[in-house]
Amino acid sequence: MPADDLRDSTIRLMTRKRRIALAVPALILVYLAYVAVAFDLGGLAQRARLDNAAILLADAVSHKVHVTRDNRRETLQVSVEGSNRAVFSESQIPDWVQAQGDGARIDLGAGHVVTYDGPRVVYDIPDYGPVTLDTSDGVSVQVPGGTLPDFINASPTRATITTDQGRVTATASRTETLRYFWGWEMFFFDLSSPFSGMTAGQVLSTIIGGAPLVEGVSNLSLALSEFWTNDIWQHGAVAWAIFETVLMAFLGTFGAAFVALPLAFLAAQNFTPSRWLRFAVRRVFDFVRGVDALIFTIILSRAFGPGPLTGALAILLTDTGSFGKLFSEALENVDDKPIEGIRSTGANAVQRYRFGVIPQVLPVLLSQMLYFLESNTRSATIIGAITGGGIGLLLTQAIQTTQDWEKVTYYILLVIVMVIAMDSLSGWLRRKLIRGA
Amino acid sequence: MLDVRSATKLFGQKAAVDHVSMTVDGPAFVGIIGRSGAGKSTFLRMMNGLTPASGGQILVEGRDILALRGADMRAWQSQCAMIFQQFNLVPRMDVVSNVLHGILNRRATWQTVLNLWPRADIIRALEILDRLGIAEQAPKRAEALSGGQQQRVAIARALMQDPRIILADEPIASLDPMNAQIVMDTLKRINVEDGRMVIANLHTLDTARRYCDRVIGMRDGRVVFDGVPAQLTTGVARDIYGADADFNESATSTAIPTDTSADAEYAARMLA
Amino acid sequence: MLDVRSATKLFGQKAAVDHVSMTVDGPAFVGIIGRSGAGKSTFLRMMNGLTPASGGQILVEGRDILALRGADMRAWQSQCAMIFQQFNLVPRMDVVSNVLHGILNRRATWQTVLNLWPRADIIRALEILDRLGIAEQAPKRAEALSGGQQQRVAIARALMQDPRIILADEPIASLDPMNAQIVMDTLKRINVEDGRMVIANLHTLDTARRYCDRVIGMRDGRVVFDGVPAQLTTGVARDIYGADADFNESATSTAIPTDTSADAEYAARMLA
Amino acid sequence: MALIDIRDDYLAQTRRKRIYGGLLVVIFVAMMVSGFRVADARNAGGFWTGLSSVGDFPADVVSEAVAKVANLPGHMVRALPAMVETLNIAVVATLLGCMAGTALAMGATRGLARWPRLVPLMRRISDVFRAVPEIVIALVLIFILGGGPVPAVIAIAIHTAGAMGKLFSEVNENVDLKPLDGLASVGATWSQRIWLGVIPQVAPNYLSYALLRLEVNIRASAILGFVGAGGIGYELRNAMTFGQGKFDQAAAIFLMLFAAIVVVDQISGLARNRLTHGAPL
Amino acid sequence: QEITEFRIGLLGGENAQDRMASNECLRAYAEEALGVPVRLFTPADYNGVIQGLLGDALDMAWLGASAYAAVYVADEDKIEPVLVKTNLDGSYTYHSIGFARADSGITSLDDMEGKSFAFADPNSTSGFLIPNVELPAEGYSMTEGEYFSRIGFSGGHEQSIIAVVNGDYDAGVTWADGQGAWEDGYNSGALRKAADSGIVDMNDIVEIWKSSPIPEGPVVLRQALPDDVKQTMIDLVAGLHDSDPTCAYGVAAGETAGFTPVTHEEYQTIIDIRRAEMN
Ligand SMILES: Nc1ncnc2c1ncn2[C@@H]1O[C@H](COP(=O)(O)OP(=O)(O)OP(=O)(O)O)[C@@H](O)[C@H]1O
Ligand SMILES: Nc1ncnc2c1ncn2[C@@H]1O[C@H](COP(=O)(O)OP(=O)(O)OP(=O)(O)O)[C@@H](O)[C@H]1O
Ligand SMILES: [Mg+2]
Ligand SMILES: [Mg+2]
Repeated sequence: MPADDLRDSTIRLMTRKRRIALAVPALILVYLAYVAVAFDLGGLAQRARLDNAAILLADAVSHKVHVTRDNRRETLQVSVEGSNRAVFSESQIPDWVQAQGDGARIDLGAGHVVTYDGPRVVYDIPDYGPVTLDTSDGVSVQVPGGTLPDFINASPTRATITTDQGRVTATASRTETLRYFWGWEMFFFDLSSPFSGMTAGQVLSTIIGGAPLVEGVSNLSLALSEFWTNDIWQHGAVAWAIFETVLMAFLGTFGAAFVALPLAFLAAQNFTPSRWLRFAVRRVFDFVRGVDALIFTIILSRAFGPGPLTGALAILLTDTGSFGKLFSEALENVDDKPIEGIRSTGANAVQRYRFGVIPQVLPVLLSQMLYFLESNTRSATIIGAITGGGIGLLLTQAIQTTQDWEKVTYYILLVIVMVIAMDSLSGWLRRKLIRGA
Repeated sequence: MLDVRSATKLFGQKAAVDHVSMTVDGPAFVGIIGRSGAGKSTFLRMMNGLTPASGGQILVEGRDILALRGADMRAWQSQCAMIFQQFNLVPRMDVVSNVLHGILNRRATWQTVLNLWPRADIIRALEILDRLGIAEQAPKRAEALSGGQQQRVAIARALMQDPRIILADEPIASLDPMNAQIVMDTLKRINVEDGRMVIANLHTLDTARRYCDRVIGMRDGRVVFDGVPAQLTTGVARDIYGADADFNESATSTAIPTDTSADAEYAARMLA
Repeated sequence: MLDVRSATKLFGQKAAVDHVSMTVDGPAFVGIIGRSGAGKSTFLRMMNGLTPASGGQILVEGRDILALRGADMRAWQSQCAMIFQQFNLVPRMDVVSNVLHGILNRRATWQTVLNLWPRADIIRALEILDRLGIAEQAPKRAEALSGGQQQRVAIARALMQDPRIILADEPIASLDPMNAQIVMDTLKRINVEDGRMVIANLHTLDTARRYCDRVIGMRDGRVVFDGVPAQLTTGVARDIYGADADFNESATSTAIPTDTSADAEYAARMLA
Repeated sequence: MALIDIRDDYLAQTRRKRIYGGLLVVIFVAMMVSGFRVADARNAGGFWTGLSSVGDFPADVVSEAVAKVANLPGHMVRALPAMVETLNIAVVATLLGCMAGTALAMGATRGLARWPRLVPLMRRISDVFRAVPEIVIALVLIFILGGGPVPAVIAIAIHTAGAMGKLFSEVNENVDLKPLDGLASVGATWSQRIWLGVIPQVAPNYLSYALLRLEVNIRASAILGFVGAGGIGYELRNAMTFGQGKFDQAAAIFLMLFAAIVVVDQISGLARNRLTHGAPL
Repeated sequence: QEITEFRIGLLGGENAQDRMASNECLRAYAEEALGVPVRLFTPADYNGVIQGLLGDALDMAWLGASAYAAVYVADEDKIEPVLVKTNLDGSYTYHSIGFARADSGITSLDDMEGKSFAFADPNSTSGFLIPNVELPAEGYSMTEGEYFSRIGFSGGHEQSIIAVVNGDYDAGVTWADGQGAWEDGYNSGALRKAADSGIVDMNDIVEIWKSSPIPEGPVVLRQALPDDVKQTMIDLVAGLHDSDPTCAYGVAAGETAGFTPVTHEEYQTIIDIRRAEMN
């Protein structure tokens, strides 16, 4: 039997450990519970609009075509997503929309048919029967059973029928039918393009063997330029936006490195004997780091206006603080021996820094810069959303207007690809430069 | 040629080098011995100008080099090469560049900063490396070399300076016996063939006895012995090192034992 | 009790353990010897279930433990303790906790994860530590202990498992002779007093001779010797180790030399 | 090899290095200069004309704040709940993100993963989580969940999980596997092996990274406030955007936010120093 | 003096790409008329345009009345209002509209006691400045907790509509011309855009308040511009409706009868109100 006091002290130790082991998760749980109350999680569950999530998901992978009748002017228009810039011309109207007299017959598939007949709209729903909306005086609704089912939202001035196949909305001024389709519409070519409406195979064969669609321009370059200037997706503008974002990160990161390097010497103990100077420089670093690029963006947009330069300068200022701190730490860790070796040959100060210090710190600095390059690409996206530049602006505004979720999806994918690409690039450069330097 | 007059270095109250005086006429191989903290390194660093002196003079051909400042001091340093225990090379640069650093003082700053060395300089550096038997290593990075090779690069850098005096601060302290011998042989060859003065701090008596023309013993910053190796008896050594009767010379020896047959046998068995 | 039938482990094309068969009836102390790469560790790891087998059977009281999976395998592991050359303790945790890890399999996961050990378990762990003479170390972190002490903690963990079989993979290879002896004595005591089977990989012949009831020699994954220590002549050993006539047993010995006066003298001189 | 060959080789190598090095420098400088010029051209205001007025905005803010200095304490007190909310967002997001990051890291480290085949998948998940800017997740979630702190927490937590997943798995790669073998030999389950064998080894590093992340996340949560996710960023944006007339309020909020960042910076710096210099756990 | 380029700032309300696209024709016309490169900028919010004007980074913009006041308050000599958009009936006013969810049972501000209320942007005239003055005048205190339980900024007009429909806020304010039918979201304004795009079904929301008429924001030019440049741009924009109605529709973001001249005096009231808002 071990001595009693030894046993007791060990058991006490284990009890203490047990208490810690229980207390830490308990504390975390208590904190999380407090936050759940403070953030009103219960209320959130009620407020959450999962139907919005459904809209978002559906819209991200599909598009809708609007068939709109202006009830005052009595005109019919078929357009993608209701956009003025994607209106089907007479010859392009898809065959599920057929004009008949003062109206149209719209086939929504699966037996669902909507008929426009002057101010009257009839929606023939299989297994339910025809629903008639009359817009000649307010909006009146007639349904087979007499009682309104819950997929019809009606008031004296407006009615909406929502089914799995589409949606019909009628007011006194206009009637609109929506049909949903999978995929991103007109991603490659817009309606005004000569390639519009072709299948992938047709486009390919036109490019390879077809007669020139436009005199004097090869079909390939025509296809490329039509794609680039696509009115709906604006690939050219998006590419510029991505470029601007990367540019902000690039200029900001390396510009900051240039500014920070000399200042870092002033903050490093082994290069600056004056405590006060060091202290001052360090506090400056802390300050610019703490202010954050966001605030700088706002401050600088007064002087430089909106645009990528403002974003780049904001990143530059913040990172000067971060780099200053990191570089001065790297400088404080340099080995004095090579410096002394260089000094013993009669080298002057410039030469001592060049050969004694730079070769030692360069790999460290370079690797830090490249790390920042990647994370700044992400910051630049956010800054762009605030100063007005780059992919960040396009993305946030597309989200905030809550309409073009397919574009939002497109931009998000582009941002992810861009950040991952910058990450791989910086990783690759790090391996190349630092091994071979 | 070299005339040290009462050279002194104080660190605070403490005299690391305390009124050291000596004269060396020709290109001798001078060894300085003494226990740790005796002031050997400080004395060499004063001579090279790495540590400013507190007093005294060191006259080289009549000029007091302790009084030099700025560009003059750097010019002196370029004629007085220094070799360090830890080699003090630039580890990430290649061997030739490290050797070329010996003439930093004689080339324009902008030229050196951009690494634009004249072809003739590069060729001379390679010749020096060849003379020291490490020309093959020329394109490698210094950090990729073994300790002995690195020390030879450091010697090459010293030779590149074309110095009149070579100072060596425990040049073989971090080397194994094999490499230590190569490095000391090299230093001796330079001393004899080129007629350059070598002053080396040494931490083992037998090395001093074997290679030096003259040995100086230091203790607590003062010169306590100055003579030829033959005068360096065990009794004198005890005085220098402040050791008592237990003092056993072989404990400090780094010489390669002449009879290594036992080891070889063992190694062969292990490798079998 | 233990019946190994043609147990085999392939790594790629290479058979690390190659159709090994043997039977052990009672709680014997079995030593396995063989040179590096012979497959000793792999065999023990197969028995413990750390390395899945490629073929064959290992029957323990009629049950093929190589066929066990998941929870059954873990239940078997809890009855078959393993001791490692590098102790394999959790270095940042205290000794008692490390010993308690022996019964991880018998307590609920959430309980062990939250460190909620029943008082009775803690007392038993302390008793085991006391039996091995290291109760004082109980509250210390494992990493703060010497190698010999850590190995005894590992043995305590094994005893905590209350195993029928203890496997020990070169338990003394990283210990100095003094500690090696203590650890081997402990294992022997457990074998004799508690009647637990011990199978130990050993890398020195004299240890095997001194402690084992039975010695198994492995070479290239196969059993090339199986007998009592007395049968283990130098010739046999040469076969096992594949060594030629130069083979010198003492080169592998870790026994504590009886006459240590020469060393003591040397040490005294050094410390002076 | 004869000296002459070595010489030629070396000279050729030097030439090559000079050309490559020179080229690299020229390309880099050209990219910087042309990049700057493009950015300048695409900006509304020019760099050189704007340079002189860089101080205008801060001067406006400072002069108004100084003129109404008596208002500042009141503004600060009023913004205090928002400040607390921002801190809570950062702390909760760091907590949740680090937990998820730990799980990702355990699944993404070869030798530790429960399902070794999923290692590449786990890594890709970390990469994607890391790549999406918080603001994007937050805005999408605001659409679904409505404005407030929760979208911000989720957005920051997701990004943190990705970042920590990578950092933690780098820490895991250096873990000593011997204790794990030891635990496996007694029949421990995977979770017991990880919790008792890995976590004690990596905890100091994890904690140090988590503290560093907390600093970053406080800023991130302030930024998200700017786009409607609540907290101090929202207050700051409203005051700052209104401009002249509410600059005193903007200054007060900014000072408070800045002070909070500095304080957390200092505390976590101290804590990390203690961790890396091996205080016991 | 000469200008080397001309920069137009576009206010939010649509996503950046669409803003660029709808104003591209104006850019092309301006380039032709001025003979220098003309560029469009789309800052993320009102403040971006305000800062751009204050910092001389933008030469022209179409501001809200309150945003104009913000610039004027910061620097009286920076910009001048030149034109204003007129509605189809020739007026150039619009309204701030208070709205709530139909199923909430709220039909007027009297039902809003203890409920939450959303403004748009601090620089918005209809989304903040006017209701913030008129509601207290009608007896509904704008101090948080007195009448409304919570008062906040959603960030913009779209966000306000979404926030109310989502239930983040019980009611909000946004802008509309007040002409045409409620079920269409009026003829123009944020409600119309939201209804057209399907964000909201007008049956699901009700109007609970309408402000007195608010003057439409001015098209402003930088004062320091050369007179001939100013005149060219004024002529161009004023004549846009006649020369290219489609372009005018895009630039004006809806049906319009064109742009007519306006002077600073029209906005004096708004400026006074804004001054009163300052701490
Ligand atoms: N920079 C310094 N500041 C203060 N004291 C110093 C400094 N450099 C050396 N000293 C002191 O001066 C004395 C002489 O040191 P020095 O390095 O010259 O001795 P040494 O003979 O070279 O010894 P070692 O064999 O250890 O290199 C020592 O007491 C040392 O502590
Ligand atoms: N995980 C593995 N993957 C591939 N080969 C392995 C693995 N583990 C062991 N081996 C190989 O199997 C053979 C037997 O190894 P084992 O470790 O069992 O030998 P050992 O007798 O224990 O040797 P030692 O004395 O060095 O520990 C060796 O050739 C080894 O290289
Ligand atoms: Mg020394
Ligand atoms: Mg082994």
